[in-house]
Amino acid sequence: MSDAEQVHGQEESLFEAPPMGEQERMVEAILFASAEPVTVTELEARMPHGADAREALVYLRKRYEGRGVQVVKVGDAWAIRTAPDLGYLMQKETVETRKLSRAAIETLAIIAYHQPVTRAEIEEIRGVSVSRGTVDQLIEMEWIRFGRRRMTPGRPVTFVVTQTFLDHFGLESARDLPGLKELRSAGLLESRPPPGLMPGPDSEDEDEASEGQSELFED
Amino acid sequence: MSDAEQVHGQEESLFEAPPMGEQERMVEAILFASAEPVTVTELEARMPHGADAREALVYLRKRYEGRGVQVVKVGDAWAIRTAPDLGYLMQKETVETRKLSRAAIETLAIIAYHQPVTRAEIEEIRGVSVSRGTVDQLIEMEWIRFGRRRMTPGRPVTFVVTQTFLDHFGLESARDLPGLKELRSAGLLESRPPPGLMPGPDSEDEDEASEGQSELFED
Amino acid sequence: MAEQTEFQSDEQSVSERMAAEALIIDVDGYEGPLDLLLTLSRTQKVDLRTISVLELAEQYLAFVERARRLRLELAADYLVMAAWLAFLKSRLLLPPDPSEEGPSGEELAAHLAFQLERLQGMRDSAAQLMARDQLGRDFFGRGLPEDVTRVRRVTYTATLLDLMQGYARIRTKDEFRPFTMDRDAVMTMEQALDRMRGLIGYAGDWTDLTSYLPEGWETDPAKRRSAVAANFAASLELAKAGAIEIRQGEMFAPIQIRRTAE
Repeated sequence: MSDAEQVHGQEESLFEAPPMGEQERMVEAILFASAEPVTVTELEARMPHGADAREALVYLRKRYEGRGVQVVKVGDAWAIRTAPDLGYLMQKETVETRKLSRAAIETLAIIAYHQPVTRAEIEEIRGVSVSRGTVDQLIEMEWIRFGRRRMTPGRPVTFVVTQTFLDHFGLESARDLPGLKELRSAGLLESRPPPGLMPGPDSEDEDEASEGQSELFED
Repeated sequence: MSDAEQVHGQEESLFEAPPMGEQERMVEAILFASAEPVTVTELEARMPHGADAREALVYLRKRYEGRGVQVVKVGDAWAIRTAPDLGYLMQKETVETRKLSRAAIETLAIIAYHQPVTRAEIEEIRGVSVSRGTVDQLIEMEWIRFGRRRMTPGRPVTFVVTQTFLDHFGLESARDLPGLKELRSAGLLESRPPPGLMPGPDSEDEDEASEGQSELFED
Repeated sequence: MAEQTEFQSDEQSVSERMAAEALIIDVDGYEGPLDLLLTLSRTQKVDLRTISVLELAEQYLAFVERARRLRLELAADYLVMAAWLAFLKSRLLLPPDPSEEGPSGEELAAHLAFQLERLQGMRDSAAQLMARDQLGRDFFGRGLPEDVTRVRRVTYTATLLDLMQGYARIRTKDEFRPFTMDRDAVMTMEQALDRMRGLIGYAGDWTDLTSYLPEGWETDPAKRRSAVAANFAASLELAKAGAIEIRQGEMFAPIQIRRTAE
């Protein structure tokens, strides 16, 4: 054997492709460790000369069938990804409990005491406009919902409290809400309003909720 | 399976842990998705109620034996890491790590082999005082952390190595440190109080060094 | 003894001398006296367990002496170690004095050997540790971690107390506003008086007081109440002034007024 041949022979043995099982391992490791999907060209550039990444991918893909992760094609590149049915494991739900904002509490209270009540009425009682976000939040929490439309010009929507609301506050019905008198005797109201100046419930409330409510505030 | 059994199985399915094969897939998916080791507790917190992550890990670990990636234990957590023999394929992923000074490497080794260890003990072993920067650097790399205080006069803080350290060096636990057995049988991990009059950086602290040095390795 | 040491050190080979010189030049490169002792001990080419501490002490003292001759500044701890090693040397060479307290020279030497062996042990371990496969260098973690998406579900809560306090706050807010009359539903006595003065001229006969209510005030109960009260008060005023007479047949019967006859 000539020197030249020997060198050539060594070169070949150095660059002989490793067995397919080994190639599969390589592809597995590269796909796992790469921050981005890897193309076949990139795989082969990193694997020993003569490696057939495409074939190795076929085996690897088969191996991961039905497993918790899968070998998936992303464009013309490959990546290992969580099996779609296990996606829910990748979500960690942290429940944070926050106190409802003052605006939301007041709006909710008005709806509870005056239901069914229109937005304009809520604003009139609160003396400030009610932000859309506040109402949306209460609806999302399922504490209030839309009631029937008021049969007045413009047919405004009304808001009422929900069963979820009643459940949360341990009430059988909105009528069980304590009235001002009870609030006062419970020490929740500091001052006594001057007699005769107690504003009554809005007189245009012709619905059933309006009666009974007025009682609540009579002193 | 008889009909009766089937019905029984169906009834209980709501409250029963999923089959082990399914649990194995879940653990697989979670470990693949995480860059950091995941503890059994965390695994089970994310898996359905009643799941036995520990058992699933036994199966999963076996499944990945000899593959391109492996299931490794890191302290009391688990991770998937590429097989070390394939490291050469991953040059692209190599992160340039900060070169540690000789002092830092020695300090790290002393903490690893002697943990929990006080600063005075480190100084006694090295024969020089430990610079603040060295300890800070190791803490910043999250390779060491404060352990519990030594119950000796002055209640000095101790240092121990972290899970990140174990993960970095591919150690299941500090008990697997290379050469630990030899060091111990040679008596080099014992704390031997110097017979008076020995010069040292902080000779007044030497007494407290006496106990507990090898606590970690005794259980 | 001192001469013997000198003699011995003179007998050192040229290469050893050169090594010792190199040590001196490099003195800054040592991590303290223990490190220097460990390096010096290597020239003995023996296991650290069988090291001659006496010989090591002499090497160290020779090192310090040379450094002094070269006018090199040595840190204090190197000099403390030199003093201690000189003391150790004398203990090792002199026959033990039974009257002397403290550890024997052999005990001190054994501990120094232990310290050196322990330091060497740690150095070897550190080397073994750093030679291990390392994460991010030899083996790798997930390159594309699918981060656990933290679904942060915020649940808002409120207690019945919050609700009631909120409501009470709104309902009592009115009580704290500056006092103003809601004029549109209120008729003052002055208004009624003005109006009745104009109308009274036509009331020659007994007329129901309620018929004096202004238009638009009869239907709304609040307005009606206010107008009735104002008209009544006004008629009392007029009666007092002698402009009208008032009568009421019985309790709750209609109140009637008429102009006083001239």
